[in-house]
This record gives sequence, structure tokens and C-alpha cells, in this order.
Amino acid sequence: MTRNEDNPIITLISSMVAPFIMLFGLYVIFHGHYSPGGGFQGGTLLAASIILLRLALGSELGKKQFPSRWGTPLGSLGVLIYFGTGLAALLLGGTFLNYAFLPFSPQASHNRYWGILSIEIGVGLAVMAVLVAIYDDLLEGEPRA
Amino acid sequence: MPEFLVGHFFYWFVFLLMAIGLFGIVLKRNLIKKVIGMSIFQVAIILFFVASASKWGGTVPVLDPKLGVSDASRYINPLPHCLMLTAIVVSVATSGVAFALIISIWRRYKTLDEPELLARMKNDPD
Amino acid sequence: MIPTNAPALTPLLFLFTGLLIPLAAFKFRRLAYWLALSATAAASAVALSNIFRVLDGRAIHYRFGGWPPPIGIEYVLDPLSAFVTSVINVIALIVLIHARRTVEADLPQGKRVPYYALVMLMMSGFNGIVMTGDFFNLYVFLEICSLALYGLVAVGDRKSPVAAFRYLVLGMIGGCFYLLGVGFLYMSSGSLNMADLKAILLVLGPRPGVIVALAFMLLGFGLKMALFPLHGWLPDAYTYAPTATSSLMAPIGTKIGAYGLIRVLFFVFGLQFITQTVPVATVIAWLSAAAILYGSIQAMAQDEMKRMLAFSSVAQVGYIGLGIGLANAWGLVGALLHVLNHGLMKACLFLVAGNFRMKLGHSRISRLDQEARRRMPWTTAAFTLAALSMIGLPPTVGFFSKWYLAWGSIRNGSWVFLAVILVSSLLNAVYFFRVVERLYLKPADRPPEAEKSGAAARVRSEVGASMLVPTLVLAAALLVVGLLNAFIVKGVLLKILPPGLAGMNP
Amino acid sequence: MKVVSYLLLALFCGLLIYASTGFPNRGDAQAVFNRATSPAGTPNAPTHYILKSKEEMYTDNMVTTILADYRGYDTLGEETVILTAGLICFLLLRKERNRHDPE
Repeated sequence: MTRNEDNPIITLISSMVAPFIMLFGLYVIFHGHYSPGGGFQGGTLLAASIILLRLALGSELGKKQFPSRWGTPLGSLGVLIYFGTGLAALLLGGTFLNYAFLPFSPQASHNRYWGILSIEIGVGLAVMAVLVAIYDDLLEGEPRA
Repeated sequence: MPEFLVGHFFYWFVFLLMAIGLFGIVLKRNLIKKVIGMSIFQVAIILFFVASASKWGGTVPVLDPKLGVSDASRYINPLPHCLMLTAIVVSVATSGVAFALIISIWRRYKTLDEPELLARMKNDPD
Repeated sequence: MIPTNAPALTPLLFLFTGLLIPLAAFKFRRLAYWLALSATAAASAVALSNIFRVLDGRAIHYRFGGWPPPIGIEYVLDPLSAFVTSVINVIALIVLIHARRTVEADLPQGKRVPYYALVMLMMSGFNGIVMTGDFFNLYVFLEICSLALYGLVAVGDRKSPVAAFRYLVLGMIGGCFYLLGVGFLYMSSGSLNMADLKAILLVLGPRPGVIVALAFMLLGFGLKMALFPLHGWLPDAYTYAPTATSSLMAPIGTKIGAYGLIRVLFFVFGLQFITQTVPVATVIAWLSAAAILYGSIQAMAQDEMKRMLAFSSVAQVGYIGLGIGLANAWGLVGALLHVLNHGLMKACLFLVAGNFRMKLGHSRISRLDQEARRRMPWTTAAFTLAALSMIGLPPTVGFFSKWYLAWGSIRNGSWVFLAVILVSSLLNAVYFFRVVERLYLKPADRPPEAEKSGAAARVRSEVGASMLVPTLVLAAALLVVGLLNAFIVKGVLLKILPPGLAGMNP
Repeated sequence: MKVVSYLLLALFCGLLIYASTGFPNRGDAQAVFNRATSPAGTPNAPTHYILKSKEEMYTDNMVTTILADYRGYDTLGEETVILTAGLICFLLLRKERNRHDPE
């Protein structure tokens, strides 16, 4: 694999665009209640911004932003947030994933609203971490770019 | 009869896409092309589900204050979309694993051509 | 609160452990194995107690999110799922005790953590498939366990990634066919819940969409369970996988496909549909008969013991399929009993192959001789017992499932299947006695070094207790379960039979 | 061998087209999966999702409510699938090589 050393346009543009992609990813996660979107889509966007930096700046600089050893633990943490939300509902007297029993608000529908938000965050985190981890693992051991 | 054709031709295109995907999986020799065939097959199934969700005159399944929720036929069916989000993730995961396997095959045998690979495996002890 | 939650606990327990292991192992790598083992032990205990909980005939329903069935997803714990979860969890527990040393031998330190995490996710997938009452949820868990299995296979011998890739391609096609079947059912009926679908299908009758959905579901489960013409992935995957994986997937993996077939055919479509409206049961029975003969004949030609066992698995899956295809009470009881029996036998045989690999460094039949038996007497004894059971000598378990299958064939008047069962027993005898004969009668090629140096002390080098005890426990189970089989059949299996098949008096 | 593959593909297409003759027209709001109740009289899930999700979850996006709540357990499985894929890539490709990989 050959690479043009330090092409200023690519470096500049991608490091300018990446934060906005990340911001848009967060918007998609948190706005999933009102418009098409949600945890998976937002998580993919977050992963895209991280991978964009890795592609543009090279893996060493990119890994300063998001070390590749975080991938798997963060992924399982994300799923664990999801699981924990369900488990909390179970421990508070409902069935698994019955958000109506969560202690956010006296109203069942509002509880479900917050429950959905909480699991969307978990989904977003898991998808972002795992997609970046898969990218890192696929590149691992290749000749250095 | 024309109504039947208009109502069903989309399904037939999707079936054709499935057949193309299966063709790629079964008859292509390169492992990467097999993975591409797999993706086509999975995307065809996703299209099939999503196509079944449509309703003429229906809008996206996000509540529109002007429409209200009195009439279910004003919104297209949200269930297949939700199922297919899951299926998309499954297909992403399968492709990821397939590429990981392909990389480790390449590291050991230095080829991705199936007959060549089988020949090299045959000469391999173990 | 706890008793009503119990049925959902086993898949969730495995899932939770599978999530916990990568996190906990960040600091404590050794914890991974013990977490996995304790989760499996707890799940086995829960699964065994579940059998007694549902024997009175009332299924336990568990609604996720509190939504009633057609709206949300539910878990259904009826006698069938209680039986199958107990089988898979107990066998997995025994195999996991054995797996510790072989995983240490097969994998470097850092890889054991994701390995055990994947084992847990795979078990969660298996349990989820068996528990669920929703077709799409079944698909999701089917994909979890298949994906985990591809990974677990691919870390074995040098050729294992190729085997895993072939498994992935065929497994993916199987999963997609199943999903397509679910889609067709959904298009025809508008529901994904099994109980709901059963009611709707009674109203709808045989429509093109429903018939093709049945065909695709059969293809999907047939691929997962490696029924004869769809078995292409199995021999390589079993042969090249690490010992722990092959001894986990051989007894458990194919049974999930069999469970899916039984669930879909008898509990959703119903007896009438599969025998009279669309006679798929007959097709399955003939394919299975072909599988029995093909697998047994192929097994005779193999030199590598794991490969021989793999082809024998193709044949044994044929027995299960035959029982399903006979579609009468005897056949189904035989199939269910064989799910248990074949699980025990294959687990035992694969553990033996693992023991040979551990101590002799190979498991090639042509290189086995008396020397191997002298070094590992207990392992050899376990192998002999399991071989007798595979052939079907009473009072080992293998005899009884064949007995019920033979009765089922006679009841249907299908003498061909009876002949197939008898012939296959002979073939089993041929390919297992080939090994047993070598172990007991063939003198060692070269005199053991111990004799040269005059000391006979080094002759015996049996595997450690953590590997030997599970092997012997399984071997003993072959006898014990064989003797207790009347209780199992009367107490559990007859309660499983779907309506329309009940009323059998053996 | 190739001929057999083509024949099987043709059979596959034929089966699918046969199945599609029983399907309702695309976009038919009165199709069996769009009605308020199923043929057996049980409630039909998608209709419930459309009509009730605002009331029960205070959320406009029906796909989100199904994904996260009505069928939330599927989504948990989906996350597990992708975590599984991540773990497999870790297992196969991380630096600590398998025994058989050349350095």
C-alpha cells in the first residue's frame, strides 16, 4: 500500500469534517424519537468519523483519538448498558426490558420514553466501538500504511 | 391481470436479485466474490421485506400531527422496517466475519481462488 | 417473582456472562474460564429444575417488555424446550470442564478470553432458540450462535479458516432461507408469533406462500442440522476445529436444527399439514435414510478419528430426521431420545479424541495400537463403551432410540427404514470395531522405550483428572441413561408429544 | 455440476414465483398483514404499533418504538450479534498470532 505523505487538503478537510460527522451521529442517536434515526444509525456515523480520521491521518494519529484496545470492552459495555436497563426493569418488579417500571417518572409512557433513550445510547456506543474494532482488527498485521 | 402484474413485478425483481446472489455464492471461484454474492442475497431479502411494508397513500411511520393516529392506513407498516434493521446488522456482522476469515486464509495459503486453495490444502500436511 | 422469571433466565444468564467476560478479563484474564463454567453450571441447574416445573402440562410464558404475545416477544417454556435446554446445558457443562486443558493447549493466553466469551454467546444463542416463541427472535438467536460457531471453528488447525469459511457460506444461506421462510409466512398471515401463527394457519389452509415458507424453513434448518444433501460444511468443520469447539458443537449444534424442525413441523404447521396436505415428512424420512447409509459408509473410509466421528454425526442426524419424518409417536419419541443419546455419545467420543490428541499428539486411526491403550486405559475403555452404544447394544443408550425408531417404522409399515436401521447398525459395528480392534489387538509397531530401559513405570500416562473425569462421567451416563430410559420416556418424552400424536402405549 | 447448479437456481426462482402468486398486491392497505385483526381474530401487531405507540411511549417514531420497546429483545440480540462479530475479529486477527500463522 502506498500513501501520499501528508496531503494537506485531505488532512485539513477530514479533520475539519470529522467532528461534524460525530456531532451529526449524536444528533441521530438522540433525535431517534422524532425522526428516522436511532442508536444503530448514529453509532455507524460515529464510527465513520473515527475511521475517516484513521484513513486520512494514518493509524498512529487516529489511535490517539480512539485506542484500538478500547474496542471490545466498550462494545460489551454498550450492550451491557442495554442489558442493564432491561435488568433494572426486571429487578424493579417488571419483566425483562419492561421500561414502564423504571424510576424516571411516575407516568408509564414517559418511563418508556427514557428507557428507549437509554438503550439507544447503549446501542450507539456498542455499534461505534465494535465497528472501529473490526476495522482495526482487519488492518492489524498489514504492512504499515 | 394487469393489476396483478403491477402489484407483483417488484417481488419478481427481488427474486431475480436473490438468484443473482446465489449464483455468485455457488458458481464464483473467488472467495471475495462469494462474499459479494452473500451481500447481494441478503440485500435482496431486506428489499423483499421492505417492499412488503408499503401502502399506497401511506407516509413514513413517524407520527405526523396533521394526520393523527386515527387511521392506520395512512402510515406504512413499520414492522418490516424494524425487522430489517436487525437483518442489516446481521449481514454487516456476517460480512465482517467473512473478511476476517478471508484474511486468515490469505495469510496461510496466499490465495483466494477456490480450486487453487483446495489444491494447496491437499499438498499441505496436517 | 423469581419462579415466573425462571425460564427466561438461562439465555440471559449466558448473555450476561458473555458480556461480562470481555470487561472482567481486562484485568483478570484467568477469570474468564471460571465465569463461563459457573454460568453454565447455574444454567444447567435451572434447566433441570425447569423440567419438573412444566411437567404438569402447563407451559410457562414470559413476556418481554410486558407486551402480550402478538405485539411483543414471548418465551415459551413447554416440556419440549425444557427437555432440549437441559440436554444442551448439561452436556455443555461436562464438555466445558474438559475444555480447560485443551483450550490452554490450543490457544495462546490472550485469545482464551474472547474464546470463552464466544462460547457463552453461542450457548445464549442455543438457549434462546429453544426458548423463544417468536419466529424472528429465533432468527436473531440462530445468527448469534452460528456466528459464534464460525469464530470458534476458525481457531483450530491450520486448515480451519477454510472450513470455517465454507461453514459460514452455507450457514448464511441457511439463515437467509429461514428468514425468507419467515417473510413468506409473514406475508401470508401477518404474524410472527408461533402460537398465533398456528391459529392463523388453521384458518388459512395451504396457500402457495405458506407451502413455500415451509419448504424454505426446512431448507434452513436442514442446513443448520446438516441433513444429508446439505451436510457439506460438517466434516471439515468438525475435523479442523479445536477439540473444545468440536466437542461442543458436535453434540449440541446439530440438535438445534433438529429442535427447529420439530418445533416448526409439529407445533406450528401441525401433523395434518405435514403428512397429508404437503407430505414433507415423507421427504425428510427418505433423505434421512439416505443420510444414515451415506454417513456410515463415508465414516468407514476415514482415517482421522475426528473426521470419522463427523461422518458418523451425519448418519446420527439421519436417525433424528428419520424419527421426525416417520411422524408417529414412536418415531418422535425415538428422535427426541436420540437427541439426548447422540448428545451423550458424541460428546464422549469427541472428548476421547481430544484425550488422544492431548497425550499422543494425534488422533489418526492408522497410528493407534495397543501402546495407546496401555498408556490410556481409561480413555480407551470410555471409547469402547461409547462405540458399543453407537452400534446399539443393550443396555447402552444407543439401543433404545433405535428400538423406538424401529417400532415407528414398523407402525408405518415402512420396512425399508427398518432395513436401513439394521444395516446401519452393522456399518457402525464395522467402523467402530476397526478402531477397537486396533486398540486391543494390534501390537505396537516399535517396542515401547520403557521396555528398553527396563522400567515399566512410564508406560501409563493418562490425561489429567479434569479431562478424564468428564469423559468417564459421560461414559457412565451412557449406561445409566440407558437403564433409566423407561423413566425418561414415560416421565418426560411422552408429555412432549404434540396433540394428535399422544396416546401411545409402548 | 454446473448444469445442476443452474437447474437448482431455476427451481429456486420457480418456487419463489409460485409463492408470490399467493401474495397480496404490493401497497394494498387491506392486505392480510395490514388489517386490524388477523384471520384468526387475534390483534394484528403492526396496526397496534401505528395506533398506540404515541400513547404508550410518548414517541413519534414508530420504528424506534418497535425496535427499542415492543420488540426490544430482538434488538438486544442484534447488538449481541455485532459484538460477536467484533469478538471473532479479535480472536482471529489480533497480534498474538495463532500457532500456525507464520510471523
